[in-house]
Amino acid sequence: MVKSLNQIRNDFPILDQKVNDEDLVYLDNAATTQKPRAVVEALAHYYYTDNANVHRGVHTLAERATADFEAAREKVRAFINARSTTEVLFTRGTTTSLNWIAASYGEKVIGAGDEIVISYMEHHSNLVPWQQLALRKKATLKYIKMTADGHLDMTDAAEQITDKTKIVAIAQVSNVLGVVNPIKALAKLAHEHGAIMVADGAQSLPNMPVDVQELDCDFLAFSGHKMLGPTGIGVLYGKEAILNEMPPIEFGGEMIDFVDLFQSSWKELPWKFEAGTPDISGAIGLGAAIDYLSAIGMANVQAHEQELVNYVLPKLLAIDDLTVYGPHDPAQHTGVIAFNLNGLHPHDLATGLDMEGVAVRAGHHCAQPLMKYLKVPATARASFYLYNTKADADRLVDAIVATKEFFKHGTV
Amino acid sequence: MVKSLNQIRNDFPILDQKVNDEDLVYLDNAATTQKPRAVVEALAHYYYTDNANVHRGVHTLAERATADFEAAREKVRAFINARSTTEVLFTRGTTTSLNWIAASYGEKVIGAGDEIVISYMEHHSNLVPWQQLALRKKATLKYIKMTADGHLDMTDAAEQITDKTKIVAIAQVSNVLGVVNPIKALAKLAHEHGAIMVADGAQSLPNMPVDVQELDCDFLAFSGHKMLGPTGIGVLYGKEAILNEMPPIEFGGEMIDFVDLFQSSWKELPWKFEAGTPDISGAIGLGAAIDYLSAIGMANVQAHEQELVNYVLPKLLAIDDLTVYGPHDPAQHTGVIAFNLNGLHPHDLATGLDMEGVAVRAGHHCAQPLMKYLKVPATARASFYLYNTKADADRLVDAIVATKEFFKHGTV
Amino acid sequence: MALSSLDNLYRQVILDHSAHPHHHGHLQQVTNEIEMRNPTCGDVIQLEVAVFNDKINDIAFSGDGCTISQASASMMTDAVIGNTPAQAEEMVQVFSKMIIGDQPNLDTKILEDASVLNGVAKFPARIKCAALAWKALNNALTSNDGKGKAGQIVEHHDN
Amino acid sequence: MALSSLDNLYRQVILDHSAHPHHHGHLQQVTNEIEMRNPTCGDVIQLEVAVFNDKINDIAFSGDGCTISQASASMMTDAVIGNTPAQAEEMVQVFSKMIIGDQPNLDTKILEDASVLNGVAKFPARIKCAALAWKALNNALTSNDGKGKAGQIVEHHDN
Ligand SMILES: Cc1ncc(COP(=O)(O)O)c(C=O)c1O
Ligand SMILES: Cc1ncc(COP(=O)(O)O)c(C=O)c1O
Repeated sequence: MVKSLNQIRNDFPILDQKVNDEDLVYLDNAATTQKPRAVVEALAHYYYTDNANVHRGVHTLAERATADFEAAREKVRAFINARSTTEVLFTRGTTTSLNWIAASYGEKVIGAGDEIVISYMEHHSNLVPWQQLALRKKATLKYIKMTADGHLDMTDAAEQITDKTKIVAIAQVSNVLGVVNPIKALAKLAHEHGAIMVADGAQSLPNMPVDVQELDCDFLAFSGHKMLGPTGIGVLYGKEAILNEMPPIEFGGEMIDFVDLFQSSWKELPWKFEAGTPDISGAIGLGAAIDYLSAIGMANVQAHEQELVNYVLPKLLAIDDLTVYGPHDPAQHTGVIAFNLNGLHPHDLATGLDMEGVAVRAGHHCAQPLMKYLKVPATARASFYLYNTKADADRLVDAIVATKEFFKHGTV
Repeated sequence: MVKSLNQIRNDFPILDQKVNDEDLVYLDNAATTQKPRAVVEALAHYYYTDNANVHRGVHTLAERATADFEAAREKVRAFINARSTTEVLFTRGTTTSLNWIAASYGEKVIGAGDEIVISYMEHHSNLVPWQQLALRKKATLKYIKMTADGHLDMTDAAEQITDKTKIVAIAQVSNVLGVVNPIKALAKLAHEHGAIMVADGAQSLPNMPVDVQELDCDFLAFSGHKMLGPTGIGVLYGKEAILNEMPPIEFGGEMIDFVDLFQSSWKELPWKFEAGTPDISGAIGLGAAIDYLSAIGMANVQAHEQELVNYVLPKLLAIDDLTVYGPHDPAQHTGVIAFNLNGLHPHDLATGLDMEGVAVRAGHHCAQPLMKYLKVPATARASFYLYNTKADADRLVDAIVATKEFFKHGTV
Repeated sequence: MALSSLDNLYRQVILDHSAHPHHHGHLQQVTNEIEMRNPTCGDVIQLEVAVFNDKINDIAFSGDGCTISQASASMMTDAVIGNTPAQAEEMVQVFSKMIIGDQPNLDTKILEDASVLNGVAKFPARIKCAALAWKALNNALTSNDGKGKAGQIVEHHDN
Repeated sequence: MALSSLDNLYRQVILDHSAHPHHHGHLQQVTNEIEMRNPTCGDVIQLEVAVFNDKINDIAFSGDGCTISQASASMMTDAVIGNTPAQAEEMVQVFSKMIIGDQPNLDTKILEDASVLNGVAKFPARIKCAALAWKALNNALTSNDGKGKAGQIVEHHDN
């Protein structure tokens, strides 16, 4: 990396604290990442020098705020290599982005008997909007199966996607299994059948280079807070031709061209979709996060995480009574690792790890259909990010072993 | 006030700057307010010590973040005197709040021939959602007239609201005319006809005490950024019985009770409506803004603005060739003052003021139907807030006069 | 090591109840029943109650959950069996107060074994695990749809 | 006082064009026409063009707007009348570059009076005011629906 790992850690003040008398090891990055000083300072700088409403004012602050806000949009555009900023809509997060596709594009295009194809590993945010759309429209929701080690079954994908399919919606990276799904191949398949491809990028954007033109997906949704940015801001990328045909989802200030008493017309892209005062500071914070990630380089971020997985996955697999979900080959596994200690509920395991200062998640990870598919009620999940170290990985392994011992003997 | 005006101004670093070589006078508060250090520091504190995703994790940071987030909800509840936090939904802002009512309650309740009653002075965000709902449902959108000095005509209100009316939606404070609308009386009228009352609180919450139980409105929408809080966060208050009957608008993580492959069920209020990772830092920032406002006291905020209006309105009215919209009696006028220099487009006026360091807005203020009603293409608008001074008011008056002179003589 | 504080939560009696839960399974005759979930973690409990002559004659639970939720359910069944619904309601109230730790001098004797769950107050993320069975009981006894009074018995956020 | 910098924007010729706009009104014979708006400020222009034998024979505008937008429209009509649509397109390009101020050595002679609008580059909030009439001309000449090429001629945000 350009910066040393130590330098990077120093950029994240939150990491330098004790939790339950132990040094914090934060391994809940798939839920949300921590923020570097640069991002928090971008917020403070905005509020202390430039804050004003955007696209409305003639005065100097308004012009500065508008320029800052639109500069953030351009940063997002460059980060995902979209053709134009008209294709970059700011939303509240992945969930809102996906709901917008379903509520606007889906509402318009889906009819009775049409098919929407997703997978068993989808996050509820890329599942329930399609499920409810299908219920509203009497359309068919279809699930692509997985292979034994947790990859998307592309043979099944080729069968599920048919000429009746209108929408294929798949996570680029699973938030549980740590697998990467072949969006480009899925997009090709979808397009061959006249369907559009929706990529849920919540877990991919933070961790790997993503190029929408290369993937040829029609939509891409992601969240700022999972990639060093603030909460409350997310992105919906959509191909311009498709966005142009879509009706807006919310109505109000900023998105109108002309309002008459009984009818109105809309602005051009991207503003057509951005009703009301946008999350200006959120967009600026996301821009600062993108600057931070770009300075390190997404390929380097990915390589660092891969190194950690190479290091920790074999150690986890070596723990007796520990089940690891998803592929066991580190080369096939991203920095998200779900596991269970046999005989112990993951909540108890997570509480044990928390007592050791190690923050992991336990639960269904907003993926209840996947839990059912895996036949487990819940799992624990550790997820690594650019500021995590091998020492963090060791702490995780040690804490799992100690917790296991505690519950075996009923005491430490 | 509890704090002196000087102390208050010191809490807002942005005010201490030069714009076009002049000391900044920020009078665009109706568009968005500036933020005190306490709010920005609450964001930084959250990100530097407690940041984690909420309602998901077993670990310590997640528990702290959840507690912070839900504490903010309780602050909002207390601020508007809602019965319970189940009635307080976090949204992206007023615009999203109003759209949610239209998309969920409106979609369910409105049928062909039903009436939705609004007024000519509504902001586009409290107009276009109802207009589009009416178009979708073949319902009738009706406008309550105004009196000559810009007040809502309550006689006409009593005529427009009939037994066919299902929704009455009115701004509590106009963002152009500086009038306060009698929400309590309108709610009574609406309820007598079996309709519900939606109050757009975007301009009232920042400036006066608001008590939803006293008003007896069924919904209240407002934005954090207009009341010292961050951008990206807003509130939808709704009566619990009504919210309980409403379907959620967005689907995904956090808002579900149980997700099966082909159907799902929802959580209890308020989480049923909050799909996906919420704007955690935004809610916390809004909580800090409410703390700041409450420490001063909303009655004091209102009194301070009234004092400024008493001071500046007569001075503005005394300027030859200046037209002031809305009531000319200062006691009837809030801190939002719209005006035009005869013969000069408000954009030119605003640019002149900006050169003098005075930030005002010029345009239609997202109220094109009102502009048409007033028979002006646009107006300038100065809006005062708790950190503004009489010196600011003088600067405004002087700058208007100087700009007028410039355009009269084509030079300074 | 900080793991030692786990002892405060996972007392031996809790581990025992969890490993060998009492009244686990199903009843022949059921007067009140309910299924409840903790939406976030996926824990689920099915509770069956047989109330005859204003007495909880028998009770049984099944479902999935963590050590705390299983132990709590087992202890709850022990505590309420043989009592009137009104007495059981009273226990629910006491238990709810205990686990949020607001009242240090609370008399928790009527809760029997379940009183050792007071340690959960120090583990806020786990309060909902301990509460689930009691909340289910409350709902099973007081409302038809298993939802009506859910909010009343615990003061924290249900998720 | 800072107001003096207004001179850079509001040159006398601009004030004159705004006070007494040229080609204001309507044409008898119209080959291309369009109505365009700046959604934020509410400015609106109706533009009518008469193109015969590949020449802009006549042109007229009406609508509402600020000093800058009215002056710009008036100057635009002066500049393009008598030119071919292709030449007018060329002028639109030059004007668009001029008002964003990226190219200090830009040759703006063909814009005639309109070249004094270069001062607008220092007033970013007003660029859209200056651009409206030229954007309308571009759309009137190049697309049927008045929308197709709107984004191409100015590099800033249209609002
Ligand atoms: C009266 C009124 N309603 C609604 C809004 C919309 O608020 P927001 O842009 O924060 O969604 C505003 C502010 O612009 C307003 O003044
Ligand atoms: C794969 C995936 N999709 C969607 C989401 C939802 O993102 P958000 O909660 O930011 O809307 C998440 C994160 O929770 C995720 O991991």
